[in-house]
Amino acid sequence: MYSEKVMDHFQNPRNVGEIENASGVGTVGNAKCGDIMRIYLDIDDNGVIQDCKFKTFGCGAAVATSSMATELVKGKTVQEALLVTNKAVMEALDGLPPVKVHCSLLAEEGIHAALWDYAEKNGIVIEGLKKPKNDISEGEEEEEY
Amino acid sequence: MYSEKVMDHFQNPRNVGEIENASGVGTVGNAKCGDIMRIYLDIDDNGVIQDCKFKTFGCGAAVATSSMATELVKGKTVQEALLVTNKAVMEALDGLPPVKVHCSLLAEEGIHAALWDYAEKNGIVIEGLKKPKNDISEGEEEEEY
Amino acid sequence: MELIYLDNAATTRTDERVVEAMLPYFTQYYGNASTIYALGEESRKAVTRARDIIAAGIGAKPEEIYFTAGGSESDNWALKATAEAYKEKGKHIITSKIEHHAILHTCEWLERQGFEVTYLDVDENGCINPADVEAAIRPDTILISIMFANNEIGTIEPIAEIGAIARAHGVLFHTDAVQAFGQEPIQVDEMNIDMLSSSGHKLNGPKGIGFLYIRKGVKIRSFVHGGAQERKRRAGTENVPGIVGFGKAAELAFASMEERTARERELRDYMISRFEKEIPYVKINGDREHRLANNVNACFRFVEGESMLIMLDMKGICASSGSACTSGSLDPSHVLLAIGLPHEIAHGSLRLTLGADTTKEQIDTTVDAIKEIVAHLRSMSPLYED
Amino acid sequence: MELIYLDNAATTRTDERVVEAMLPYFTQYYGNASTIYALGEESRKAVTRARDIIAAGIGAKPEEIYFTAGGSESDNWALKATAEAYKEKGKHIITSKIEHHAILHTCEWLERQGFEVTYLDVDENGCINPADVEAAIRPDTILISIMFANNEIGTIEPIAEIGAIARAHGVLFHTDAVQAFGQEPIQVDEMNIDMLSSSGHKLNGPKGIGFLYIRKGVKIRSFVHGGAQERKRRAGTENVPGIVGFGKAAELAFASMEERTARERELRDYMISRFEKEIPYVKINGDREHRLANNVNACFRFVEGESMLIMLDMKGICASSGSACTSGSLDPSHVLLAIGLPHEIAHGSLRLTLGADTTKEQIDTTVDAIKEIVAHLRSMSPLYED
Ligand SMILES: Cc1ncc(COP(=O)(O)O)c(C=O)c1O
Ligand SMILES: Cc1ncc(COP(=O)(O)O)c(C=O)c1O
Ligand code: FES
Ligand code: FES
Repeated sequence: MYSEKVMDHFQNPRNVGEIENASGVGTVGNAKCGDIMRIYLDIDDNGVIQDCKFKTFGCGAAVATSSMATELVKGKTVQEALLVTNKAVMEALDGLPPVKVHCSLLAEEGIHAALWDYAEKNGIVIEGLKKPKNDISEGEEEEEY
Repeated sequence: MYSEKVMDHFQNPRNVGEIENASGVGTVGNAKCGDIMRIYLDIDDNGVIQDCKFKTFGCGAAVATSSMATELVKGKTVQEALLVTNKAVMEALDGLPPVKVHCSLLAEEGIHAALWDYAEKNGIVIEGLKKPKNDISEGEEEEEY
Repeated sequence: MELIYLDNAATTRTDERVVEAMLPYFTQYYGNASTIYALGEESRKAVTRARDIIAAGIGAKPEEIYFTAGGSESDNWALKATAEAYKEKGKHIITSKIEHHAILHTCEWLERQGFEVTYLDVDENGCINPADVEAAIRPDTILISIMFANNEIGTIEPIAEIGAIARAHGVLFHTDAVQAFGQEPIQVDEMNIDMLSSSGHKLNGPKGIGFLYIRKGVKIRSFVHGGAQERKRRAGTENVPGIVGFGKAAELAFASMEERTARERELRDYMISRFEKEIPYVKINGDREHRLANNVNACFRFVEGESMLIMLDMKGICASSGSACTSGSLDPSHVLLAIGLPHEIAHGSLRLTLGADTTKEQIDTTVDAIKEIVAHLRSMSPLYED
Repeated sequence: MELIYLDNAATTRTDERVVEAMLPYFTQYYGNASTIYALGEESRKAVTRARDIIAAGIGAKPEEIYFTAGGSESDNWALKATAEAYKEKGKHIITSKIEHHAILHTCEWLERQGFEVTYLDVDENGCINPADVEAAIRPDTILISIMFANNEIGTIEPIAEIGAIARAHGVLFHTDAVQAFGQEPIQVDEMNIDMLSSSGHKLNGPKGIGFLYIRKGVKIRSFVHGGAQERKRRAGTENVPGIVGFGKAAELAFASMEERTARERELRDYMISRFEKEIPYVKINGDREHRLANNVNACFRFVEGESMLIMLDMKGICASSGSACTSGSLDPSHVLLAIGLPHEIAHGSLRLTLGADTTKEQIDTTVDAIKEIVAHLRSMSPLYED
């Protein structure tokens, strides 16, 4: 059900781990599916993301999107990192099954949460960054059948 | 679905035909299934059934029970013929499938109708013989499902 | 004794190629299609393939095809779920008097639940008049269900016209295409069909598998509730071998349709013409032009259907009858009564439905046998005087 | 790579002998079982044989067995038809929180139709307390539906006790025995079971076939309306190959039950003991004594089920999980939540269900693999700190 790219990033996840004294740390979860992702960012004085690591408790897609998202933001500026949307992550992974789209949101929100933490710690405002939700499942609705 | 005996009487029906100037003729039908049976009796002065013939428009069971019923009443007295019930006919045929039980009623009623005709023609009363119904399906009911 | 199988409307022989296609899914790729591992993926892919073939065959999208256990379930589902989902809009349903019992008995059930059903009359050939459909539409009409082709007398209904009327009035349109799928060209968009029922075993596929096409946008409720299979709309572990077999059968049926039905049509008309020429008191039932390529239905007066069937069977010929005696119930075919036949004539009906393998020799053998049987049975019929 | 199939609760490999038994009914004896000719008689006889085998296996009469398309249909039928037939008596139904979705979603549907459903709690092992059942009975209770054995955690419920209570109170008792049929001894009379659901593919039979046992005397309505099949109670052309295969599978399952389950039980307990000895933070779910012989269910804290499944699959091991990520919906297993597990622990569950062919070597390979996988996933889990 997963693409080869997803399976590759699941089997050999890039950037697993923690960053001590990270510039920003973000933890997000989806209360409904129960998955949790933590993103660590090391951001230099020019606002460039020097390193990025993650820990994830979640499904295959959650692991793969964490891995891909961390790859995508590395070397980018904070502003550029904001453009790493869940769609971008999914595209980079050659797509996800429909039921797994929400997992990629976890990655996007994880990055945002870490950036938000970084901004708060440094007293700055990142243009276009909204306060991330702790629980990305809010607002989802099941249809009747 | 039919026993060998039924198949035999269906394939080689005994006593098919008509009797001219019969002592009694009875025609009965089942309005629901649409089948019709006509029985001819030739009864001698001692009240013994010398000959019996039938014509049937009906299913395999109707033909076989007609055939068997005519066989069974031949040589019997009128009183004995009354004992040729549909159960007796079925037994003689080694049974009928449950949905086909009503067909054997047609044979029983056919004999009764011919006997009734005989009695009326001769102004006599046959003990135990009730006026036969023209339509044996009366009173049947379908259950809800 | 060679078997002459002329009851293809009842069920068909499963094609060897269909069985071949199914076999691996019993013992090799036996995984549950809803699982995540590679074994399950094989099942899922096979199901997707079958769905794609079937969807393409009627111009539908794959996600509009929902597999069921057969035509009866599809019919039940279409009617009951529509009734449930649209009851706020209204409680009136239009159907015809010649539908299969899977439709009629479901309608009767819906009547017991407070719905109102109009059963349209048909003409003496079993044709439904589209104008009658239009005239029956009321503001509270939520569904029109008219069969694509009749299973007894073979009449093909004016589905495109009825579809256009339904669409114009904003009423959903379901068609029971159990006899037509794979036998007649069907295009759900052109014909404005919103739901369509089909059953695998009618086209040399396996028994116990069917589908319901449901147009995207139709509010649909589940009929079988439970697991998340079939986009959460039809619960139950996917019958993978059945689905695969149905897909294969559909593929074969679509590929051969034109040629096969042309052959059948010729044999059908040959059989009918021999009946009419050689047997007195015969009546051909069903429309002579708008007719399934493989259907012959005839009444032989003064004789009864079951007796004919048994005698044909003794000669190795399989056929069916609308006679009361052959149905579980005692009533003769409601279809034959609906086209105006009196009880005793309906009673002497024979249905002969050809298949891809039927030969001219078989038709000749069958007609000869019927001639003989009819003569014999007439000689013992109290209704017949010559 | 050898495939290690440990998902026999999801579905099973169809036994070769079952396929063998089915094959003639596709291409040789393909007749419709409701027809009158000899070809149909072959089908009818085969159906009768299968029905006899199945009935004998649970101490029922053959005419109390109604074939369906599977466990889900049987469950839907039992509940919806009872509700319809007995709604005059009352509108209250008792079931449990750990039933299969085929029961639970049907109950939710019934609630939308105005019925009231009591969902009984279970203890931490998934056991239902018969006293709770009795306490829940009201004057308007028409049905108790409690599964024979749970499909996720393997707990076997006190069916005989519940049956006795139901009988004493004059309430109908249905049990979903999809996991238990052929695996545990069942006697409908002794256990006072009025209705029972089963599905062929859970016991090395084919997919898409099941049955509902309905005790004589129970007022039963049809669920699938239409033709007169199954004593007019379940319409649809009989799935003869499916029924034959189910009959054969039941025959084999009954003949091997004692020996087979003894073997499975031993392997099961061996696997559990290795888990408990060798992997930290493991929790075995389900009752340790009243448990299906082939079910192992364990939670490995700090890791998530789907990830485990994918890694197991890469090693050729098929298993399943109650993780949200593997179900169509996002909610983790309702069964694991009902036995009191918090979300994140339920999330790391694995279900391993053995079959007749499972070997000790396979169990060892699997446990070794799980040890490795759990360690790896824990190392990348934000929840795990060692
Ligand atoms: C306990 C239980 N009930 C019902 C079902 C449904 O059976 P099926 O999927 O064959 O319809 C299953 C299996 O999926 C089950 O394990
Ligand atoms: C027109 C029509 N509808 C529905 C059905 C029911 O299909 P099944 O018996 O496969 O459920 C049939 C055949 O029996 C049919 O001919
Ligand atoms: S006499 Fe009518 S069905 Fe047999
Ligand atoms: S992250 Fe929850 S299902 Fe993928």
